[in-house]
Amino acid sequence: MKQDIINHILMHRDDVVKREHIQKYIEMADGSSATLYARDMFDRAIAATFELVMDEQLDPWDIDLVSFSRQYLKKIRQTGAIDLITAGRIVLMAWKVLRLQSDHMVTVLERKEQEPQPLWDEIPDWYMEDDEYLFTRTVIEQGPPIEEKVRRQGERKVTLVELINAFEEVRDDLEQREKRQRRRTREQERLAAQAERDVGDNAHQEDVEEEIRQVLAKLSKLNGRAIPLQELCSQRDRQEMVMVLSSLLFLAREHKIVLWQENFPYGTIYVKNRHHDGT
Amino acid sequence: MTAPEERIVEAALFSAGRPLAIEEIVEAVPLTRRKVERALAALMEDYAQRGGADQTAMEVARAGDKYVMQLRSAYADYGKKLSGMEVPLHLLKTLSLIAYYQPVTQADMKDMVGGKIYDHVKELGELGFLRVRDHGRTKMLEATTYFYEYFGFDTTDRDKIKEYLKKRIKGQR
Amino acid sequence: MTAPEERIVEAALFSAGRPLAIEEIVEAVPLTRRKVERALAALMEDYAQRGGADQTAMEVARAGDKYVMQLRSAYADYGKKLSGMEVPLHLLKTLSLIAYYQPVTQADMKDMVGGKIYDHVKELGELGFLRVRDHGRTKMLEATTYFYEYFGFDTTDRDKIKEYLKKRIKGQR
Repeated sequence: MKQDIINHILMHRDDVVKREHIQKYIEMADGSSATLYARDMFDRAIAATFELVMDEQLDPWDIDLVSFSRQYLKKIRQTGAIDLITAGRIVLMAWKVLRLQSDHMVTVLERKEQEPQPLWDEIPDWYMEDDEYLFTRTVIEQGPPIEEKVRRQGERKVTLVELINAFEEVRDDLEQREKRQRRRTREQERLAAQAERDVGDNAHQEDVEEEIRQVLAKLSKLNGRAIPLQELCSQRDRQEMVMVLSSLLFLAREHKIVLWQENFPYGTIYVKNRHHDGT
Repeated sequence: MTAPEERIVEAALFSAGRPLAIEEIVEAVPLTRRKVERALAALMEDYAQRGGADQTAMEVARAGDKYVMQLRSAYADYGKKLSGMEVPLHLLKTLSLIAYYQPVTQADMKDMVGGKIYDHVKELGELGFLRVRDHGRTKMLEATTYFYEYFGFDTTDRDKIKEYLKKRIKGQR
Repeated sequence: MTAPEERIVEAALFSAGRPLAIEEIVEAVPLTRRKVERALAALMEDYAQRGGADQTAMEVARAGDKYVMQLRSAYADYGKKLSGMEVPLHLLKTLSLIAYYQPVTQADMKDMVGGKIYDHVKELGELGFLRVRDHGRTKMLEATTYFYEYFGFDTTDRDKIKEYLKKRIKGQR
């Protein structure tokens, strides 16, 4: 009877090896003092089983606590009587087994988390060709067949000669910089002098006004006859052309003359005095 | 043998700390190409012998089409920390697969290793190990010369590299 | 002797490519301080012997409190073209000026080289070449003992250094 009860609350009942072990455990448990408090054969069998777990003789997961609960309730219903002290002890033991089960579970889960997760999932069928399949699988499961080569990382020492060369170079650098600075100073001085001269060129403004007067005087002498622009420039150099042209533009804006061109853009530009135009 | 030419080439390899083409050595030292070649062969032989007797931690080896002084594999781990290198394992795996299957499309590689291939290809490209070309809607992946040099392959012939990788894997199993 | 400990420390020195304090080596490799010290002594001895027979272009040497694998001076020139300088030229220029004018204030140096002096002083201080002391509102700059060691001056007499620099420059011109 005891064997049956134990078998019921144990998992892996079909495992022959385990059954042999269990027989041994039962014999051990019979000699144990801890089970003596249970007078009932049934209680004693359960207590013996739980005790084996707590003595680390049995894996806590070998106990089927659900089956145990069912059996225990059935027994209470059948007998109607219950030894509360023994029942209390057995429930406490069952709780301890449950604790062991959950501790065991946590340890297993933690170990699983620590284990590196496989990087590759499954090897696709199209790689089943022998050598290639073997290669791919071995690389993925066991690691790469290549390794980094370790080479010297060093940079070399600097020599005294290089220090001296550096000194020479930096002295050249400094000399060059001084030269550049001197050149910059000279340039600044030159620019300052130029600025001064430019201020003196205010006379230029007066030149322009004089030029306008002269151009107008020339045109007035023509009594309203038109003349080509070139004829107003006696020397035809660039500067004179600019002077004459800007004078004419000024006079045209003042409506003192008329300017026109035959055949744009290369035709001759004509000028005439507006006051003799009669318009 | 106490050939000063061997020492001169040894000095060049030691100070460069990277694979050198024969031309680079010829430019840097006062030796003819012929002498440099002879010195390289002698150096490789000498280092191999001394390495065999565990009398040196280094070796002189071919790396792609170049020559390099580096730690023997057995001692690589002791130098990694100090030389500040380490290509992460997951990249090494992907890279060795690409080296085996090359030229291979990113799409095919995705079938093999999954969606993380995009990150891997990007990182491997940045490290200089992969040449990535557009190929229709996907990309074509190939190992660079730098890959052969960095990982110390003594050839750039793809078939030979495939053979080598296959052999290494068989040793691993 | 084929002590793997010696090889491990050799691997560390080779890959770092810069002088390492014993503590740095102890941190980077799985050896006790005692074993690292013993390996360093053995390495220096081995390299010195092989160097004496011209069987290596390198040496393992002390640099202040640190240890370094570097080219023997006889081969230093052959490596120059191929490796980057530890002190970049712009810093080297400033350093040479300070070495010439020292003790010199940061303010005076600023007049000479401009606002970049602040960065330069910081970097040169970090490289161990400058001693920087407060001096009123500015700083007083001087070369350190390490500076003299590094450039192989056989004296720390400032005037002599100045004379030396002046003479060398005149000789070069």
